[in-house]
Amino acid sequence: MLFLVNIIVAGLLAGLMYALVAIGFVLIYKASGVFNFAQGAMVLLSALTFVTLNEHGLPFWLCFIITVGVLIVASVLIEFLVLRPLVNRSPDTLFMATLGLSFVIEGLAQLVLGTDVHQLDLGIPDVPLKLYGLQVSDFDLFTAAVSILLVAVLALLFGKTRVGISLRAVADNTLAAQSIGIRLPHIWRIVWSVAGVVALIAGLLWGNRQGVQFSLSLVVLKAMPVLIIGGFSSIPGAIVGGLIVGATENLADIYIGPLVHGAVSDWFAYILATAFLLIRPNGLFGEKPIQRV
Amino acid sequence: MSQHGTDVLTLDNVESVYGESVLALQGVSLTVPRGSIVALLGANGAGKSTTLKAISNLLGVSRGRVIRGDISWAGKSILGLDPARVVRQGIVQVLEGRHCFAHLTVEENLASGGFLRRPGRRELRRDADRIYDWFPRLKQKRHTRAGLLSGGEQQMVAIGRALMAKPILMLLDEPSMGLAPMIVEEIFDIIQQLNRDEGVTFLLAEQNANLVLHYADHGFVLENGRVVTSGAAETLRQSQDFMAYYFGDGGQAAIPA
Amino acid sequence: MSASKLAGTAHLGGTVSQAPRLSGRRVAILVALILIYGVIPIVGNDYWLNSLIIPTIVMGLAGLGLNLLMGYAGLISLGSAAFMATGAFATFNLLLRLPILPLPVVLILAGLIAGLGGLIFGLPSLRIRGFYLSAPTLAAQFFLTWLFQTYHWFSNNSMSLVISAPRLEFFGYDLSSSRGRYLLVALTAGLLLLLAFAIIKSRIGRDWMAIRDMEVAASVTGVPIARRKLQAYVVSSFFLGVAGALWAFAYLGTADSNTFSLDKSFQVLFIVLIGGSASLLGNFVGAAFIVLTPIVLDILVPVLGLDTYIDQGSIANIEPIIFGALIIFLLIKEPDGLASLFSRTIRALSIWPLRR
Amino acid sequence: ADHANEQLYPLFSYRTGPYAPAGIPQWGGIRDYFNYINSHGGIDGVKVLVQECETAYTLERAFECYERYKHGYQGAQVAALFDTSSGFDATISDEARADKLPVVSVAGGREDAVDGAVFPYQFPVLFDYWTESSIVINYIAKQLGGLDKLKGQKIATVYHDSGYGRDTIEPLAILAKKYGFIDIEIPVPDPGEQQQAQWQQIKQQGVNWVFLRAWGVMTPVAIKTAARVGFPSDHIIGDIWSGSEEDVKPAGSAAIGYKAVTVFPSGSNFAISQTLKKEIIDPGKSDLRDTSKFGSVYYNAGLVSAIIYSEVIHTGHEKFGNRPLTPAEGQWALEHLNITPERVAALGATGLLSPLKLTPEDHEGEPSAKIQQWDGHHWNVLTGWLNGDRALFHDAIFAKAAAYAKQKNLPPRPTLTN
Amino acid sequence: MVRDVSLSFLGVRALTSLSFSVAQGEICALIGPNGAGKSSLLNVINGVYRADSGDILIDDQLFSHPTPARAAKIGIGRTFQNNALFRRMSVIDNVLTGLTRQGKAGFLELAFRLGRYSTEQRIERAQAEDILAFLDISAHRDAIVGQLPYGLQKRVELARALVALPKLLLLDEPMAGMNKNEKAELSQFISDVNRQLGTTIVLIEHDIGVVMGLSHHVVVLDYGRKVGDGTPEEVRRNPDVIAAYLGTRH
Ligand SMILES: Nc1ncnc2c1ncn2[C@@H]1O[C@H](COP(=O)(O)OP(=O)(O)OP(=O)(O)O)[C@@H](O)[C@H]1O
Ligand SMILES: Nc1ncnc2c1ncn2[C@@H]1O[C@H](COP(=O)(O)OP(=O)(O)OP(=O)(O)O)[C@@H](O)[C@H]1O
Ligand SMILES: [Mg+2]
Ligand SMILES: [Mg+2]
Repeated sequence: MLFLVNIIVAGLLAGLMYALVAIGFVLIYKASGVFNFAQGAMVLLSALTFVTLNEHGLPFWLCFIITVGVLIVASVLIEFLVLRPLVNRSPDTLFMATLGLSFVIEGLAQLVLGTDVHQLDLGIPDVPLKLYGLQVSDFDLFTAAVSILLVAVLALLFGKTRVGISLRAVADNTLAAQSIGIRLPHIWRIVWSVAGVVALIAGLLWGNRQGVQFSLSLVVLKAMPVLIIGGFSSIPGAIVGGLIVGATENLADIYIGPLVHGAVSDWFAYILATAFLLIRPNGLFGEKPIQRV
Repeated sequence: MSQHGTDVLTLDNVESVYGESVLALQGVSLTVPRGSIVALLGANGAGKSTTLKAISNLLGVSRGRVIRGDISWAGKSILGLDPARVVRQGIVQVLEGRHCFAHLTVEENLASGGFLRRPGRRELRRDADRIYDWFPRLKQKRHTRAGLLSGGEQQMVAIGRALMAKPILMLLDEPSMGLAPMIVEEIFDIIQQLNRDEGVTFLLAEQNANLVLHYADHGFVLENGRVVTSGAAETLRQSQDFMAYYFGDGGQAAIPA
Repeated sequence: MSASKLAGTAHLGGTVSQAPRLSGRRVAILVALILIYGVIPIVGNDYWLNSLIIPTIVMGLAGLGLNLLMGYAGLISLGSAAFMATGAFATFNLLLRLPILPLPVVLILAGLIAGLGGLIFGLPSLRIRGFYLSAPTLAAQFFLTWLFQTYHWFSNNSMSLVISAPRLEFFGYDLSSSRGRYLLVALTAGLLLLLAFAIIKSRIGRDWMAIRDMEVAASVTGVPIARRKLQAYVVSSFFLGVAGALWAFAYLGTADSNTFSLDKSFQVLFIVLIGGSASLLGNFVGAAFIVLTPIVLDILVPVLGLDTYIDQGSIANIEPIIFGALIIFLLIKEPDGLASLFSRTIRALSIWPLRR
Repeated sequence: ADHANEQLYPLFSYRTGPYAPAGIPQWGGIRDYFNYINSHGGIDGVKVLVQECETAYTLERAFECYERYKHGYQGAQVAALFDTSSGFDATISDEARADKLPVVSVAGGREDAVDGAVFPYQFPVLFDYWTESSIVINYIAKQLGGLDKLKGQKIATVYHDSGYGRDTIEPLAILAKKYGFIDIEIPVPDPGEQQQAQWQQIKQQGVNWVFLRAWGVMTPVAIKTAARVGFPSDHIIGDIWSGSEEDVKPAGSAAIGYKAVTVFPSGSNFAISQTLKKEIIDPGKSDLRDTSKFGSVYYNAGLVSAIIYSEVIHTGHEKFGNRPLTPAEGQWALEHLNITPERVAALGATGLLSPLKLTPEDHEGEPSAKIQQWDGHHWNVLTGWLNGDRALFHDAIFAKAAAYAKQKNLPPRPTLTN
Repeated sequence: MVRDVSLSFLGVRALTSLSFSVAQGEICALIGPNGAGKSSLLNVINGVYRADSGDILIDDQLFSHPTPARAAKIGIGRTFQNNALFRRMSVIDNVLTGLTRQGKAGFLELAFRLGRYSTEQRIERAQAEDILAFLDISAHRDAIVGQLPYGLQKRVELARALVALPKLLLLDEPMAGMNKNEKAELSQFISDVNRQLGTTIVLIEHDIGVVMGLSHHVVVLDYGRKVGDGTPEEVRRNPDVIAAYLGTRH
């Protein structure tokens, strides 16, 4: 019984880690209706920058600030070189552009910062506290707190505020948004920068777990089903989706895996996500598309 | 006509293309004096919408662009200016065909129109109330998402949203489309009122020639991307030939009575 | 279907149907046919055929498969490679277990089996729309490749789970030389291209595009939505399945489920978007871009003598940067994909001799 | 044909992507060694031309590289192709057979290819995963105090869920049957960034030892997760691809005490390493951008490949004369390769390279490996060269080769005279 | 034809117990202020919306569980207020899509150009060309609809609805964005269709002049209820209608 509880708890905690990556996607989706494939590359870029600076002996906070600076510069460049020339193009095209972007970012990150594997130690103990036999560590609690804080802050920032409304307006109808003077470049720079910071946070926490290396950019694949279940446009949805995916995936690996001679978590989350969509075609919290005739 | 100083908006021999091949405007020149109401007339495909979008620089969306000529506003060229910049200069367009933010509520739609001026909460509310006064129908629907509204209601939202920006020059593309006669009247009353009381300038593309010439000071008639006739509204209205040729049998009977 | 029929109906990309045109186009097509089936097999050497031309054609065919689904019917798929894998594994097992079947029959059957897979994973599309469709298609991607990897029956219990081409012959004619494989690939692609033309020019293609452009209006107009969507999945997966079989056996010679990983699905997607969505020949142009760009970049470096200035590691990382930047550049400059660039060029060329 | 007097070594590298950290030091080792050899006039006077071809660890690009270099490069011939990913040698098997080009995979090829009669052109030299299983089990037995102590022990294999990872399922089943330990198989899906469930299961089942067959990011995550659930790191024995510096460093202090099998022991105290340090590294002629990688597991893996190629060429020279070898001559040389302990010593590679003797029938040589342990900064070798119980698997492996020959309808190879 | 239909969205009533009938072969105009429920009513009739209660009768037969597909099958054609064209397709392809449900040829026949393919293809083309000529848009046959001016798009949409010769044609503001001349032309055309083909037409239009000239029968909605029903003349004099819709000035 305790074992089962532990598996579920571990899954939930893992799910929060997925959610951290997923939130970055949600932000950009909300602002442009685009699935940003480059988010994984952003996670890699930010963690690599941070670690490299840290290895040069800079203090933690300074590394953080400089990395955020780098991400903001990157956002400005992306807006100027990629998004602006592609304004008003179909989401497919933009999705494609983000794929191209991910090549560029990954290449650049490796070119400048190297392909080495780095250790990243945030100094938070990752040893279980053994609370009532539960396998929960300080690090887990920290992750959970960060995720919840992040969701709260972002929900406030992008909720009913001016930025929030402008953001959704842009995603809804760029032409109309332009016609009333919303500055698309401005909005995009803000959103990409915030998404960059989210990527940094995700990168640090994941990097602490698995080391900072290229594979960080692959966590995207884990974020996909989370996003789908939560709904592409909902920040709280990312958290709920993360929890669902994390918990069920672990259970599936342990209880279904042995029946089929293999690890099932590769595909399990996607089948689950499909099942969810059959019931709620726009995810748990996603916005319904509106099309009146 | 082009007396210096009073001119606010001038288009000088503007040519524009879509997708590098369709020549939609072939040298359009026109002038919109400050404080006037100017009508842009013409059959389907004449280039009315293209002209308006060229001014607000929203052609890029449909892969069109201005290839020749100049557009200036208060003496300065606004050609190729970022659309948001154009709006900042006080030029706001209501697009043809009800472009609302479908997922935003009516209230949010209206609010978004006002953002540009960075008003306080209070002011925003007051401005919104003014719109609700003009279009009571919207007040009932203020928390409904705009995408679910009826066609006419959406048109009201689009116009209301543009009004929230308190433009100096308003470009209206077929404002009466899909609106009930009563509301059409209301809209033209608003236009007249804003023009008279606040000096707002209007450039209207409109199919209902009789109606618009009733309110306008001046009219330009487009055909195949060229200005073929222009003149004082009154003169155009009197010209039976012109009315009959472009807009059917013409005459006063066109306004339902 | 004869070549002359193709000449009458073919057009390059775009959705505009054009009336039969000046004979310049027919001449162009004839020249292309001679080139593809006559000249290339004779002059192409092993390297060109094996590593450049064959993969380009096969990936073009895969792009074609996805384009029918995505470009025409507007249904997004990130799982194309799964159906390619299905085709490859089906071909392998059919050839192995039913030795009496001739190769063309096997390829068709394998395509149909992939089509069946498409049908199953396409069912959710009746309820799910837009980018959310990535869920079932990714499920297909991960589930099917997992299936082929986990159950060793699919790879006939081979070590390392690799399947390899059992026999490539066509009525006694051995196709395993690079020339033979080229002809197999080029012929298959040619026939399937004709089929695709016929489909998209018919009511089916129109209905697909109608669904893509506006589903509600399509249903009001009387388009049988569910049936057409599923047909799109089946047809698309059929093409992908055949492409997968060719990829495995006419190109690589062997395959395992890693050959058809998510990366391959993305490549196919690239091809569609770079080549031009809703364009048939564009897929082959897109495939050429995807297949050749990395190689060209790799070959160019020593040719330009860059390797004396930059170390190998940097070169390896500069390549994806250039590749990514090229993609973005193309998206900005050629919104309709390379196909439109291509057809413009062709048009320019075909009127050029008449001009003077 | 301006390189006609040189011997080609086509290097199918991957310097970008998730596996680049494992690749780059290897390419450094290879290039540095040939650089050193060439600066001394080459192998018996024949210089080695290294041509690099980036594969990004994808099959298609490796395949294109193969096509590009199989007939040599500007006159330089290739005597044997050293492949750099285990997927590739399976893919290229038929092609290489048709092209009569020998393909060498150092410590990572398909087991059944040891049968030279069925696979004349494939050389999975030095090591295989079946033997590895046996070495690991033997080592555990030694820790316990004898093979008989294995009975009832719970030994879990945590493996990367792929063809590579599953390779040990069969031999472990055979071993478990023989020694009576309980064989628990736990798959981890690629890439393996999340293993909490698997390790909790291990803890819950009271597993005594873990054999970790990971790849890439899966290794550090496994080590860290083991520490989280409180599984002792010195009871985990990693596979040869889970035993490099890159694998343990990200795991930080959790990795102290962790052990791994190695065919390429790390260190820079081997005689050859010292020479290289003096002649290549210190003068700044190394291919390594980061020379701290010198002497790492992967760097030494590169060295081992380069040394073997040089010895193949050298062997060929003895029969065919001191000139570049053709693929056919390369095959002959491979099948007659004999790197004796004395020769290893002469090469300055004692302790780095185990002696290697190949024959037309046996394309692997006696597989052997060492066990090493991580102390937080370095790998320390705990044992000498260990040999597994190869005889135990002989029949099973050769039966596989025979089955392959049957499926492919391969004619039996004419008996080799020599 | 419409009996006791009610419709609500999240508690907001769009239609309240609405009943009226349209005789076979007549042109019935629906008018009313914006948001009165006119478009919603059309949506209920052809199954885009599901009514909360009430029935639709077609030819005195209960049209149960309407869905867009079934509506299309029994011969209800429709145009939309916000153009609902297939924007990336050519004009002719849009119109041909209107014929899609007529086709009998199966998938294989179409894919391999066998059997009924060529006859059907020929007939379809001819029908589509006829309708294009009829509506005077033949010149734009191969243009991409999304690039046409608004007014022409409306005509294409009408052509698509008409090409299959529906029994009942629902037109939602077909003349919005046209000038007087064009409206007159289209009115003529609609009345021709009605007279020559006997098509029953329900039409939403805000131009009272057009409504007067064209329709046999006018139904007025306000807030989802019927506030007027009768001949054009009756309706126009109805004080409720004037207050709610036409405005006092007229
Ligand atoms: N996106 C586009 N791509 C190509 N051509 C276009 C596009 N939009 C408009 N055009 C062409 O430009 C010309 C002018 O169109 P415009 O929309 O300005 O006409 P309009 O006067 O506003 O007509 P309407 O009264 O129907 O709105 C037309 O010939 C039209 O075909
Ligand atoms: N899907 C929906 N969800 C919510 N409300 C809806 C929906 N469809 C229609 N409504 C509401 O029902 C009312 C009637 O809308 P409808 O579109 O039928 O009006 P209409 O009479 O066609 O008006 P107009 O003349 O402006 O087109 C509107 O207030 C609208 O907001
Ligand atoms: Mg217009
Ligand atoms: Mg309506």
